Amino acid sequence: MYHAIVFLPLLGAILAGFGGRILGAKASSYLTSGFLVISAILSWVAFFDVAIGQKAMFTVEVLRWVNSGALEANWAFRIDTLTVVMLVVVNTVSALVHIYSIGYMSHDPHQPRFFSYLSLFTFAMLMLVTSDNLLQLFFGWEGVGLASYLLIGFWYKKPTACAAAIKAFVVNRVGDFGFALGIFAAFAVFGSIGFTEVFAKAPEQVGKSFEFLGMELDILTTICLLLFMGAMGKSAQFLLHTWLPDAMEGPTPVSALIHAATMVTAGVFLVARCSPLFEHAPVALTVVTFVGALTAFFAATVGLVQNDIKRVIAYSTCSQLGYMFAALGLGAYGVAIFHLFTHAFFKALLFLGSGSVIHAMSDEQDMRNMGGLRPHLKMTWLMMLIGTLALTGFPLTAGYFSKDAIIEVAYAGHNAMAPFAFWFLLIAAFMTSFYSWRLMFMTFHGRPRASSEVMSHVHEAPISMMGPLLILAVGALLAGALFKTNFIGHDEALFWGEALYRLPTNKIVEEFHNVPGWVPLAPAVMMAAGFALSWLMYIRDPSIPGRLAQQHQPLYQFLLNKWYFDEIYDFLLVRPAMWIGRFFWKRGDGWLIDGFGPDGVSARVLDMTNRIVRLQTGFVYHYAFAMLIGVAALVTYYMFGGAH
Amino acid sequence: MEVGLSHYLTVAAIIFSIGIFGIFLNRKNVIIILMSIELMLLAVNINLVAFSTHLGDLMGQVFALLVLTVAAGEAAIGLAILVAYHRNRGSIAVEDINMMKG
Amino acid sequence: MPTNSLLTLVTFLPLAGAFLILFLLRDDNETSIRNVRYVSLWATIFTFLLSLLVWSNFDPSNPGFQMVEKHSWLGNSINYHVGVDGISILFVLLTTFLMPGCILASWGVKTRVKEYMIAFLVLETLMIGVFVSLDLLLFYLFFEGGLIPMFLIIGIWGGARRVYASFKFFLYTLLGSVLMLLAMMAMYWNAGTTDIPTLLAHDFPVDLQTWLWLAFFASFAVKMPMWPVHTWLPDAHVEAPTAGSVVLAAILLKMGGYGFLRFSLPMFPAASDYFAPLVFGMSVIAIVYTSLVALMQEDMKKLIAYSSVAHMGFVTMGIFTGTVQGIEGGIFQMVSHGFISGALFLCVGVVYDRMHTREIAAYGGLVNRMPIYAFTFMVFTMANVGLPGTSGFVGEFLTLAGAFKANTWVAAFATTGVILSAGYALWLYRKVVFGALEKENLKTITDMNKREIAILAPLIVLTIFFGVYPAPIIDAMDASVTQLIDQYQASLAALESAGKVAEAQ
Amino acid sequence: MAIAGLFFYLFSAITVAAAFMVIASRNPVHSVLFLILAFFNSAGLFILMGAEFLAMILVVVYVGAVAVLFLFVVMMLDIDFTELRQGMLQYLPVGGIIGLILLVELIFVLGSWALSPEAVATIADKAPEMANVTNTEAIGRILYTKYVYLFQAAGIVLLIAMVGAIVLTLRHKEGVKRQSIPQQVARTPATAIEVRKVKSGEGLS
Amino acid sequence: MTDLTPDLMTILPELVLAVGAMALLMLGVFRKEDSFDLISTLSLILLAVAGGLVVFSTQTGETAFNGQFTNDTFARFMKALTIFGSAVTVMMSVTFMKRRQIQRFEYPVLVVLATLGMCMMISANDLVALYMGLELQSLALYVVAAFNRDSVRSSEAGLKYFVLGALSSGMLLYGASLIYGFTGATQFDAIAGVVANGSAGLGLLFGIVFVVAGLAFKVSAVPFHMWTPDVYEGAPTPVTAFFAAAPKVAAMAIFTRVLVEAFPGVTSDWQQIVVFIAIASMVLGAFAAIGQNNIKRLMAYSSIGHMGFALVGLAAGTAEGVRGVIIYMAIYMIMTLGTFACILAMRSKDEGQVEDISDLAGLARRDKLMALVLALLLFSLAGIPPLAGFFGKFFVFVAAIKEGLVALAVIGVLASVVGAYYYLRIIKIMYLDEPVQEFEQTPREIRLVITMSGVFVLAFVLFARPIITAAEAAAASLF
Repeated sequence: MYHAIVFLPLLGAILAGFGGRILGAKASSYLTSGFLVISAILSWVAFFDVAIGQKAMFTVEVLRWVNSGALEANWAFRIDTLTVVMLVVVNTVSALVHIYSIGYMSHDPHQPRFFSYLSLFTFAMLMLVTSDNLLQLFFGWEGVGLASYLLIGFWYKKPTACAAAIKAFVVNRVGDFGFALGIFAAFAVFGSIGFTEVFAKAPEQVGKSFEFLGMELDILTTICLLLFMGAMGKSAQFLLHTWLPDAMEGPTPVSALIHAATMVTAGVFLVARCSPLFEHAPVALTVVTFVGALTAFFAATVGLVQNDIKRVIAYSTCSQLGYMFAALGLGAYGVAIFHLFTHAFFKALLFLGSGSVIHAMSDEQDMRNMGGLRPHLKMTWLMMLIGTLALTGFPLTAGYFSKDAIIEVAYAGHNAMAPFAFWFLLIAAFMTSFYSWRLMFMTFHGRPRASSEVMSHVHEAPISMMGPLLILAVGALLAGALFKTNFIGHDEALFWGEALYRLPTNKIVEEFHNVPGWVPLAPAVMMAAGFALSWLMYIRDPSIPGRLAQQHQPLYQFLLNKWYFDEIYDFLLVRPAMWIGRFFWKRGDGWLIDGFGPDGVSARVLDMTNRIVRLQTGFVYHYAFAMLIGVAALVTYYMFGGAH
Repeated sequence: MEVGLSHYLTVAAIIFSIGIFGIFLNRKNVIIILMSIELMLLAVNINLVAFSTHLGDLMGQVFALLVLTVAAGEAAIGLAILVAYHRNRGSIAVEDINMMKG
Repeated sequence: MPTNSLLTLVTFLPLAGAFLILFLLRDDNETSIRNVRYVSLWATIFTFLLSLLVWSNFDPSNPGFQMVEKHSWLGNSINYHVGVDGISILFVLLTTFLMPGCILASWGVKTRVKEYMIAFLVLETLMIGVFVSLDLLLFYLFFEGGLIPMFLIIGIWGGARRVYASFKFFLYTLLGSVLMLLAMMAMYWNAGTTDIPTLLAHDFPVDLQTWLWLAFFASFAVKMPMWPVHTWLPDAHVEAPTAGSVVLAAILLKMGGYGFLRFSLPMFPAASDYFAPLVFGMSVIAIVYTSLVALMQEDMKKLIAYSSVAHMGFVTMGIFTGTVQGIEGGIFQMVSHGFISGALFLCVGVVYDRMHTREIAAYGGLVNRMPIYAFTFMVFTMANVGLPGTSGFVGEFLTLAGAFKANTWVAAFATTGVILSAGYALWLYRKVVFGALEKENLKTITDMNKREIAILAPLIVLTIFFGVYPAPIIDAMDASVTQLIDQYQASLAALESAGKVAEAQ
Repeated sequence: MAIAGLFFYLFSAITVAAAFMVIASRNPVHSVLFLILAFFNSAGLFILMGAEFLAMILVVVYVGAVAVLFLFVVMMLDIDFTELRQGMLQYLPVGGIIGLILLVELIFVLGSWALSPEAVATIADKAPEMANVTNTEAIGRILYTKYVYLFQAAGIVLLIAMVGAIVLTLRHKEGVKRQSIPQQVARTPATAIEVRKVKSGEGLS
Repeated sequence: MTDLTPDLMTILPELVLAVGAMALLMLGVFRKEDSFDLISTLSLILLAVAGGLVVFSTQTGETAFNGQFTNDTFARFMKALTIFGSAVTVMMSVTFMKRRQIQRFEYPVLVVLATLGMCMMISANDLVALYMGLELQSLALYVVAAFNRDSVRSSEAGLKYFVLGALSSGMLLYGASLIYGFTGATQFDAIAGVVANGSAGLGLLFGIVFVVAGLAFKVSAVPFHMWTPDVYEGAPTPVTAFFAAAPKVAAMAIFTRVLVEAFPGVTSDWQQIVVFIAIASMVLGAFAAIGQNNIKRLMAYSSIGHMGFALVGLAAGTAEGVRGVIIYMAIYMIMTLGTFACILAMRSKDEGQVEDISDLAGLARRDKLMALVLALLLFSLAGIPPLAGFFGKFFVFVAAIKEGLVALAVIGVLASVVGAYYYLRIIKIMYLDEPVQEFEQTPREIRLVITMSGVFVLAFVLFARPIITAAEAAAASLF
């Protein structure tokens, strides 16, 4: 069964990719979607079997892979609750996105390729979440990176799309740099990279240190931080987040699947999967908390002023991922995964909804050119509304359970960053509410700002697009309420089993249920405040935002330009790298090495040749002279010292 | 004052050096160079004879005799080449023998 | 035993093909030239099939040399001695596998076809010879002999600056290897033989080892090529014809790595240990430096050439870690780089044959007209980047894992190569394949034809196959590598204890 | 003995002086004459050393043959003496230094000549006592027996010299009439006489 | 009166050459015109007979004429080589000489006489015998260098060669007289007996220096090489080929014999001289050749360099070293003959015989066989395996390394890399450049030499064993 879950998407990808021209657009899209639906159904079966049925962890061996000396990494599936939860999330969203794409991409000439990529992505993501060892996880990790690269660059004619694709891949690679080092370190320390062995040996290494880059560092902290660096890259955390907004150049279903629901949460998955390591590395957890909270806050601030509909949601994603990391850092792995689970539904919903809008607006993405769409796109409006409610944490929606739980965890948390995280997350919640409603108001309400020609074409999406939206909406509304008990509530310990590890001293799950009464209320207040402010600025008096921006020009520019991260990186890293590259090439290779090496030597040889050739004057007495000098020199040499 | 072997050897050495000197100081014509070479051979002969008498070994004198013979032959060939060259070039000035170089 | 002279047969079969062409196909007409092509193709294919026979006769559990053949040759214990072990058989197969592709890739060569094919066939013999010889002098013969055909290949069928490139290639490599020749002579006198298996068991004095190691290093480092003696490579690659670049990148460079494994490490363990930091330093510089340089290239082949240097940096780094992962990774990396870089040069050749330029700026948007090409190029770009699931990843990962054990600094700096390689490779891909098809002369470009697909398809299959299932390669070399490391560690341990004894006294 | 010493200094001084003049004189003819002078005096030195035969040969071969040959060539080639020795002194310093170094070293080494004891045993041809056989006879005894190989070789050297000189210089000039006795003897009326009918008034053309 | 027959039997090959040469001379004189072809052919036969006598003679290690002449294995090997070289050059000369209108019968006779001199030189076991052989050879060579007596270049070559040659033999003689004076002997084994205990006085050392200077001139080792380029360029091409081949072998042989046989006790002393001139030759040969445009001149510098490499083996002063020298000279001679055969084949349809390297441009398109063989020869001269030239270098360097002459070996191989450059340049011109000249049909005999030398350098790797064994035996006979 698990083989089918993982390999059906691959099969679909191969068939659509290589046979796309033979099968035709329609067949390949249906084929891949069909495979994915089967996969998704099987995933739910597995979910109920393993997670709800509380089966113990087991592995499914597939094939030998890299076996070199002590290093053994095989293709294998590690099946436990965490895995099946991820299977459900990935396959469900993926199946829905596949179906949605049938409608969304219907006018695109390269449908088989698109579906092939989507399926390929799904396969890689499945390999990631089912992996039995760090190496296979890395395979999936890079595989989703590849698929993401391909899908962002799907419209390869757009230079911005190509640039964004490369940026996504390279920035991810920066994270992978740490991840890879983490794997090496784990191998060096534990002599293995299989999860079972590594986790078993982790407690032995507590408090020990090793030499790394000339420093004596705590082993587990170092490994965890290195792994976390990978997670930061993939999950677009602060400093390595810059690729995510640009990734919106890809088709919207891709954004929904990869850059909201699944791939970006791989980092969260990684930390959760490695909880037996992180639990022993409190310093690392503190760092995770800090980075998560900071990202949540930072992304939200940027989201406040963005005008591109997809970018707003992208920053929102970034921010929500920050929430998850904050929860992870505080030891509440289940809470983080729960938020991951619910977030997948409502964020996919929001993206697909915005996709509908974009589809309807003839590929317009700038919200300043929208407005007043509600009458034309009633269904979409409703879907987006549900998504927004869930995102902002409207009571009883999915987000309400998961997101608020994180804020409570932050309040209850023990590590040094917990108070900081609490306040940042709270403020972020306010901003989340604000920008989410701002999006709703600017898109659907107010006066239409689009040209009349565009407005005349506005139409509701076909059923193939609406169906998935409906399903997701159901998820966004109910997922929280349905699974709360299992994920974070009463049955939490049984549900997760061995999949997540917490130190006996870590009682965060019990503790956050017992926070003071105002704490659970605070997010709701923030949500309401955000809604109110948004309503004031975009419905009541739409001139306020402009005036505010005028008054606080520097701040506005700062936020609008995303804290100038792209510019700083460009200045600090990209340009120097290119400059150094050119310098090494022209000066290093061309001037220094070749100049003093081959070219220089050959020039000296030629000089020497000219000099020697000039000695051959053609005059016979010079020749005799040379002979006599030779004899005289040899005789003198023997006369003075040379002989004995 | 006894005249010993070293006296003869010294004379030979001086003549040999003059021969050498003659070769590269001379820029007039090749004939002088040939004569310088004859001087060198003369020095060799003095050496050989001196050693021969001193060692009481006749081999040296036989050697000298052969050197004399060969030197004569050499002189003949040398002058023949010189004549052939002069026919072609019209000069035997050392400075002019410079067609080929480098 | 029928396998007795199998290796000799494999080695000299291409040469026989060359003689066949030389003596039998003397005309210059169209038919004759076609025959020349087919004779070469069949010669290389037969060689490959024979080498498969070698593979099937090979016993991976035996760490020693197999299918050994020994004849008296020059006297003075210099013999014709050939055989394969787990390390060399991989390179033999790599060579025989790639050569038919090279011949096919040269189908479009129009000038002096006969000479061209002869040069390639002779080159194949010499390359196989390098990997099978078990005698120092024999090894050197093949090692150096390869310069002649390669010089001609670059020089005659090369690009605009072919003369400069061919001279640089020839003299640079010659300079390195003559020093190695002297070292071989010193070994000959010290051990009294040039027999490699005997030398492997011979203990050279430690101070002599230092000099021998340096001399061998001079040769292999140039061949590899390691920074800072790499500058001949970009020139040679850029100017060589496609098949020449393929052979150069895929096989000739591997001789350096093979040499380290066959000579430096097992024969001079003390010196290898002593100089390992130097090698690490040079490898890391190579990885970072050349990757950065690759970022700025304007010529497709040059970019790939620089990336080759970076990838070979991983190999040297891995080999000198002295760990199982490092060495096996190094070997694997060499084999896989053989596929990948070869294939990348073939990819460049595909468009070069059509447009006659290698300027990156001259291309763009090829995917619009050449989807098969775009896919092929994508696979190898990703393999070059070291994406897991391609063979490029396995070697890179193993060498880094080995390096991390030896020195974390080395591993950390080398790992940055992972980022940079993504940068230059994707940039190249984007500039050439992605984008809108705007250049007028590209609008009529045609996709890969059947011949080109036939060349590249096996490479794609193997690149992915060995990425997913590298076991055949690793299993084949495992016994030999393990033995190599055991001996290496044992002699290091012996040295250390000897040093302790000396100190105590 | 004093007289022998005196003669030694006389001969050697003249030899050295003449040798120097060979290379120093402006006129090549003078050079040749100085060369002859040097040879004569060395012959004197040879006699002082008891090598009378060689002394005679030196005079006969060198003065009689070689030097005359030189003189002959010098005159034949008719060299223009005016274009002389520009820049002769250009190389004097460095040449002089080298020559002097060599000379001093040679004299230094030769002055300290001593025959190692082993060498005495190697003497190949003990010179017989002067009283019993003359120098000439002693040389003759070994030259044609023991050293016949070298003697024959010397002959071939002279043969080559002869062949070489002929090859390089002998020319059969066109248009020069030579007497050929076989041709003259072999003449027959058929080749010698031609009978023609002459038409009147036209003459022979 | 002792019986001379055994002595005469020992020198039979020389005797045959001497008597044969005189017979041919008389034949030529009496036949007057147009006897060039005949005499050439007969000379070839004569050389073949002499060569056969050398090779198939059963007596070994015998001396003749009271030890002045030795006929050991070394001598026989080198004589065979020398005679072979002379024979090939005579063969290659015929067409050339006729085209140049200098087809005079004295030429083959002089070559035979020079060969006789070389054989005597190789077999000399006595300073006087050495001198006689040397002069016999030299006088003949002076004449053949100037053989084209109507050419300024040829006679200038002869003149230069003569002046410097006479100077060098003067120095050789002076050295010989010193050695004689300081040891009281002229025979090598007697000298060796005197200096056996390693106590060479300064006087003896001076003698060695002067003798080495004289011999170094003959092998054209730096700094006694200056005549080489000019003479090679000026002399008629077949003569140059002759100069580059047989006399070099003979001179190297006697060089080796003098040092090894007469001064084994003071090896460390003369080793220093040889190391010096070997290094100087290798380096100068490599560097100066780069600047040449005339291919004969280039070959002159090339041969200077090659003599340097051969001397590396001699510098080792061991049996291995001498073996290296022998193998090197054998291979060198054949490569040189082949190369000169190619140079002789450079006869342009428009301009007659040409000598510029640039005239070879595009040869690979015009004459594939010649281009291929010349390329092989040049790669071989550069010492690239698996061609024959590599083995020559291998065996000399092996010996040097064994004796610990590492610096010499390192400089040597570096010089060989520099040297490779100018060989490559010719190959580049042949294979890479566009054709400019059309060459005439190559004469059959030259084509034969070209082909055979190509086969030799290619196949040496396969059939090296007998040559190496023979060289080993020859080297052993000196120790």
